[in-house]
Amino acid sequence: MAASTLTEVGPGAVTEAVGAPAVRLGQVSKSFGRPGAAQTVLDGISLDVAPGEFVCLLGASGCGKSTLLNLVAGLDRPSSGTIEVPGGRPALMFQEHALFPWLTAGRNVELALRLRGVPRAERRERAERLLDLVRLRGAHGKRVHELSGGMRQRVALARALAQASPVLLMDEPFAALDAITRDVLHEELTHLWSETRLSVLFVTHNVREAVRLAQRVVLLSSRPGRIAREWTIDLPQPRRIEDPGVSDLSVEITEHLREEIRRHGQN
Amino acid sequence: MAASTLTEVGPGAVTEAVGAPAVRLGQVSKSFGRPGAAQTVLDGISLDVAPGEFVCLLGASGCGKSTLLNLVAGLDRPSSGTIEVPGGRPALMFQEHALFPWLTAGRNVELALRLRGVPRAERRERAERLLDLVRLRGAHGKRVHELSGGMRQRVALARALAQASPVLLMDEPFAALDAITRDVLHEELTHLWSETRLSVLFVTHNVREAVRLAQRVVLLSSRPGRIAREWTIDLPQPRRIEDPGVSDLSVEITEHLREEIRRHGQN
Amino acid sequence: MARTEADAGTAGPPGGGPDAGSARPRGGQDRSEHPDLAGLEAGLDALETRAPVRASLGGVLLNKVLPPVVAVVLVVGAWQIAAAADVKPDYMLPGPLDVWDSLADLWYEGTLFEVIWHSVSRGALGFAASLAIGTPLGLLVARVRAVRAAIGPVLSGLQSLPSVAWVPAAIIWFGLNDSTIYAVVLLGAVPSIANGLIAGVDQVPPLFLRAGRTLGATGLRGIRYVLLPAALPGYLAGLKQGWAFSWRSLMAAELIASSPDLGIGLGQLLENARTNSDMSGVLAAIWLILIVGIGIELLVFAPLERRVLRSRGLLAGTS
Amino acid sequence: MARTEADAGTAGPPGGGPDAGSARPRGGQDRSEHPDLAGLEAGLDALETRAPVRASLGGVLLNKVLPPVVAVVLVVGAWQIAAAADVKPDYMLPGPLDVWDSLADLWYEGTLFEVIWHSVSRGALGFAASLAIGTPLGLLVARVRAVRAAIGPVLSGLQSLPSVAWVPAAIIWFGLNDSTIYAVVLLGAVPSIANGLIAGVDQVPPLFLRAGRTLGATGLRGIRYVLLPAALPGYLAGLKQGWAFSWRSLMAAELIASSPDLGIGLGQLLENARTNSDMSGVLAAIWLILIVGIGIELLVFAPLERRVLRSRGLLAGTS
Amino acid sequence: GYGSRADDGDGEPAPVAAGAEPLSTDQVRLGYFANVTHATPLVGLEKGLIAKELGGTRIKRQVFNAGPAAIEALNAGSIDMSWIGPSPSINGYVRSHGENLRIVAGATSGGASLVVNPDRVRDRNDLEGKRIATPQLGNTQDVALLNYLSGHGYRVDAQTGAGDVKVIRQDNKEIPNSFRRGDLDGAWVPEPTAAKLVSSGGKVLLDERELWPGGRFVTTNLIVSQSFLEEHPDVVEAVLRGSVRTNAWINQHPDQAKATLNSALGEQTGKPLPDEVLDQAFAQVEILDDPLAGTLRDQAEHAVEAGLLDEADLSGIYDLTLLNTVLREEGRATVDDAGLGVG
Ligand SMILES: Nc1ncnc2c1ncn2[C@@H]1O[C@H](COP(=O)(O)OP(=O)(O)OP(=O)(O)O)[C@@H](O)[C@H]1O
Ligand SMILES: Nc1ncnc2c1ncn2[C@@H]1O[C@H](COP(=O)(O)OP(=O)(O)OP(=O)(O)O)[C@@H](O)[C@H]1O
Ligand SMILES: [Mg+2]
Ligand SMILES: [Mg+2]
Ligand SMILES: O=S(=O)([O-])[O-]
Repeated sequence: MAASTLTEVGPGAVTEAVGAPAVRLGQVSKSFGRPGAAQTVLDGISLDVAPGEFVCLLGASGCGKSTLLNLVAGLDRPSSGTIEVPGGRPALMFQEHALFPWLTAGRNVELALRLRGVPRAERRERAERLLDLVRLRGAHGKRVHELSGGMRQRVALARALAQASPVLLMDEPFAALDAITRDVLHEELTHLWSETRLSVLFVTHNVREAVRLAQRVVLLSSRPGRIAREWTIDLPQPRRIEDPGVSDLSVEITEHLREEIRRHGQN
Repeated sequence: MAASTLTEVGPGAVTEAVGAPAVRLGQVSKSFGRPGAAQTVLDGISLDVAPGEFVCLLGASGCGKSTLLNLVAGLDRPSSGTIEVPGGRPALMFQEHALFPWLTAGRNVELALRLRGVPRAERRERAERLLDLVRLRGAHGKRVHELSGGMRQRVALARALAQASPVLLMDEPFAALDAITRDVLHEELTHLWSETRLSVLFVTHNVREAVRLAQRVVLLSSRPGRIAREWTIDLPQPRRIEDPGVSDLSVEITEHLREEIRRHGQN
Repeated sequence: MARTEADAGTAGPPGGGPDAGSARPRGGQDRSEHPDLAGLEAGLDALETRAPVRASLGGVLLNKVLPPVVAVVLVVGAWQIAAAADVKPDYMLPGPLDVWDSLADLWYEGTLFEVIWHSVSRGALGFAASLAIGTPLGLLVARVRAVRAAIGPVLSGLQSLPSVAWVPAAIIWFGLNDSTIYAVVLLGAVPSIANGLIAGVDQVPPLFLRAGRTLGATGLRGIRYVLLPAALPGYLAGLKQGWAFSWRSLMAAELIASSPDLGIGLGQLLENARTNSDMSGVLAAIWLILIVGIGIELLVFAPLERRVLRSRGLLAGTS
Repeated sequence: MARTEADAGTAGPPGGGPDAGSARPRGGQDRSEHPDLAGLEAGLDALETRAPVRASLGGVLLNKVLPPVVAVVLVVGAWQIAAAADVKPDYMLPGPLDVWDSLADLWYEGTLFEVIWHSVSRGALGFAASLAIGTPLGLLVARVRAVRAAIGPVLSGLQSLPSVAWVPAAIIWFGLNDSTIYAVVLLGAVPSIANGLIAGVDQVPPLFLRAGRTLGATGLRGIRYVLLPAALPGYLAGLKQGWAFSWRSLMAAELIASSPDLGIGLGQLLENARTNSDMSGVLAAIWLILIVGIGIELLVFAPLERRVLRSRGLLAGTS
Repeated sequence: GYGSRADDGDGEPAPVAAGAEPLSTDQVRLGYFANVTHATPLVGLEKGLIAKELGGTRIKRQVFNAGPAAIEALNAGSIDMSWIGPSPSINGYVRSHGENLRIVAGATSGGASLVVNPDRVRDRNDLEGKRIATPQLGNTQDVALLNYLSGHGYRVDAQTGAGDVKVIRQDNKEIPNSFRRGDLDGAWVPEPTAAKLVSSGGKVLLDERELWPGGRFVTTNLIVSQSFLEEHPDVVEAVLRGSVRTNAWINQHPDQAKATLNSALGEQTGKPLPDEVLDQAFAQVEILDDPLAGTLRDQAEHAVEAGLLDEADLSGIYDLTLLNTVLREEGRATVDDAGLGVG
């Protein structure tokens, strides 16, 4: 195993009191369907995300990753267990950008500010600063469809940041992008995270992406989703996806993931 | 540079006469738009694909990769230059599966056989053998929407094989899949290619994917698309995407590709 | 085709090419030699696919049948109460029982089914004719750019003219017989059907057309094997609307004229009730027209549409 | 909201949180210290975005205006030839020139605009009322499951009843005045508008609603900021069709009755011409009805729809 | 059970006499309205009196709701002859420049009244500002009302109906309902609409017969398309003979005729008229063979005066030679075309 102890790395160090996690899941379970024929999707998940920590949740298709994020985001309620997010409603980014096409890029960000209660006078300026942060200065008046895929996800990131939530949930945010753009956004995200004090819970299928980004990788099993294993990664940031350390740990995690998947082919 | 000479590797060795390429592009150019305001997308591309060769075409978004494949597939005509595909109409696979949702998986394959003139009596059996080849025995009667993303692309592959063309064109066929499935399909494709005598022209954004799969990687520049550089890869198959050899060459090619992209940010 | 087969002949052993025939592993390898990959794929396939859930019969009854029944019962109940309380005089607001009596009269006179049949058979024939005209027209408009620019707007514009407006012109041109009625029906239904097909064709992802062409489905074969099946959902939606328009136009046309030889349809039933200032007869005719029109939509078109959509996984709740 | 702000307060310096205010680089780093990444992103952005191409005026004229003009000229020409060749006697098939004369008569009598205005103003008012009723109705049906199951089918069923069928009932209930006409128009247009909104709401990607909820747009704010704007394209399509139905129903209703209070509209123009057995008057009225109906659709609804679609990049040919 | 009250078909018109030779054509298509003023065709067809004269030539019946449709059908060649009111006849004739039709006989006179709401209109000087309905712009009753009003010093714009009296054009079928609702203060309408208004509380203010010399004016006449008249005068003559004999029968057996009429109406419209309506309506209508050509000319003049008709040439609208032949055969007085006959 490439890394084994929790180590604080990079400039994104956790500055809050150690005792208060940014997200705390206690024995969370979730079932869908009618009482008689319910299907258990998540089963007894307990997971803490420390303030400022970057955690990647890894699992095969349909293992319940999105369901878990929805629970944390408050879009759905767990069947049992507790979810605490002391910082208030977390920000959430999706695989599809989910920007509103009837608004310009800037107005999308402003809407988030407005719904948060930011007075009108400040919105415009704050939105521009946020766009600036994702290197989209001057894109305020652009329509969503005029932006490239990478730009859209950056605007979505800016909109999520506008919520001013200390917790950012990301549901495969880069899965639909081409590989080049994805690599670039990995760098961008690492950079942003190291500059802000955000706690990030990042869902992905992509082992290399997880190892590239996270401080901690949590592997979920499927049907029902349970925490199968965890890895703490102490490679220094910024990493590259081709780094030998990343590659080695990826090989190891991939083997575990494939083992999980293979189990289902047998029955 | 990791590899520099054309070497025949693996079981997919070229068996045809050396002088007759499977695809030959001679100074191909393509422009779109009205005569006055035409936009040149491809400019003087010359490229041979040898019988049985696996070539990856790499380039940033919008550099004309799909345009080039469309020309080879005969879906469009070049503005100038020559295209020769002695083996007849090539098979083409897309990023989206492009299976017909009004037919079952098996019928999709059978339609390809029927359009090729295979007599009705043989179709069913041949279709089942082709599905078997992509490990989808028993999926003949499944509707497209009942299949997972990976299964759909495998059916699409079976349908492409049903065309019995010696040339297979693939336009980012795995870009929309999740990373795990993509890795698995890489193995599947390498395996299939090494068993058949197919010439493959494979388009991708993903440097690692290209290095993982190809015997030769061709980097296209953007606006207009020109061949910027080529690499011949003599690493043995089957490779893994995390192999150090693959990683090293990926780093090198990525650097070139990024350089290409950066050029456009400046003007 | 010929080229491909010929090449397959030169490229490998007879009957070969990379088709299933020659795709048997070289060097004696077998697919079972990759148990690792096979197991992985089996696992992925198992994880990603699931059988579609079909609603139970009880659920359908509870969710689909009960609410409209309750709604109708409520409406009829309120109506009966209003009528019984004499909110308005009888001749203005007959109660449901009066309307029921009017229907019962038709039933006992033995004319009910005949009247319905007259209209339905005419409607069906008119619809069939609209189909035969609207389909090639729609295809033409959808595929030929100049035709589209020229008559596309007219097709939707025609829907803003009430069917009754056509009646005088239709009588003059076609004479007073079923042709006039059919002409009016056609003018109502053909634009809908053609527009549905146009919308269907427009919604066909270009990807399907390109995929078809690489498979060799060009020209008429492209239309037959790719374009038409791909456009089917939009086409069916157009047919459903086309039926509504057929029926509507037919009723308007039947109001014009009756001849004992042509038989009485629902439109004339309404007109006759009107002539007699028979409000409960008018309401009974309106109910019949509504019920028959909706009934045919629900019994014929809705299942057809649902079946096509379900088989393509386009129906919410099945995938 | 309050929770978030409170937390932002405890989590960092005042006014902070990871919002723009506090997102200034720690440790004095600046964005410009990453010229490498910046250059790469600039390159990617430049490669992937392109300015939408607007068709030139000449192109629009050539492709959009010319074909319908040619089509109209051809039709009118053929018609004039048929009329001149006396295929049918004049009083049965008047030529375009006769129809033109009828229109010219209206013009010189100074009644043309008055007649059109009567109908258009009524149509506009009826449409506005339909809008006011159809919109909340559609929203209710789209969002409340039981209501949908109960009256969803009725809404589309109503469209298979011809407007003229409502006339006798409407006269009885509302009397001989504009209310009757508006009632008929409402019955025609409300279902279209409601159905359009329902379709629009159904087509809203659930992702938008979820995104809205994470941003805090719940309840009425969700409807106002997310649901309604997201459903706008379908709603507009419904409005367009609703207008066609308003107009159609209005014309049917105007055929019934004229009174000095009601004024003469296009429907009465048609009816009067028919009474006079004046075929060229009938055709002139049909043309006027068509032209005004299509004209309003093209001048009001089409640009509105195009603008909305274009601003969202949903118009073919702009993205 | 279903159909237990079905009509067993005894009211069917007599079929073609077996073995009878057809006249110059196999079939004649006759149009009429299901209306008391169309008693001639309703009774004549019901009793087979017209069919009897036609020998082997079959009758195809066509029922219309309104005059314009009948004219349209005649123009389109879908019917050969029709009973119809004078104003559609005039309009059709004038619009076709005298090419499409000829009036060959009369059928009814009278049967139109101004019925008012007695609470709102007490006498003829009380019409100022009132709302009076007629069935259709420019039709017989409309012209009569406009003429009457202008004769009494009320000014009304003929086209819009606005003026000292509001003239409301509304379909006959809707007038009784609007009247009951109180939307109308009165209506100048034909039978049986007038009778219906009376039965729902209206009072006859004026019987149109009072306005005409001899108390007669044309209400229904019989038209034939000119081409049919030229090609098949024998058929037209047979229909005319049937018509004349029917009219004679009706006038001889009024009670029987009334019953037959009502059963024909019931068959045609699904419901017979209530007795009080039928009695009143039938009493107002006079059945005759004379088309009362002079009153048609006067009506046309009134329409021109009201601005509803351009100065029109009606000469040739009548061709009464066949009718007069039939009348002579029957030993009855011939009728006059008031100078509007052919030739
Ligand atoms: N609303 C729902 N009703 C019923 N079943 C649901 C619902 N939402 C999710 N599921 C089921 O829960 C399981 C987990 O779904 P989820 O979307 O969370 O998986 P995931 O890990 O995000 O998958 P992917 O990687 O494909 O995004 C799946 O089997 C899915 O069918
Ligand atoms: N039919 C067309 N008309 C006009 N321009 C076109 C057309 N097809 C492609 N282009 C332009 O040609 C360029 C290359 O497009 P192409 O789709 O070949 O790029 P690509 O390399 O496949 O991009 P991606 O990686 O995003 O798939 C783009 O600028 C595109 O806008
Ligand atoms: Mg998910
Ligand atoms: Mg492409
Ligand atoms: O508008 S109608 O065509 O139904 O009269």
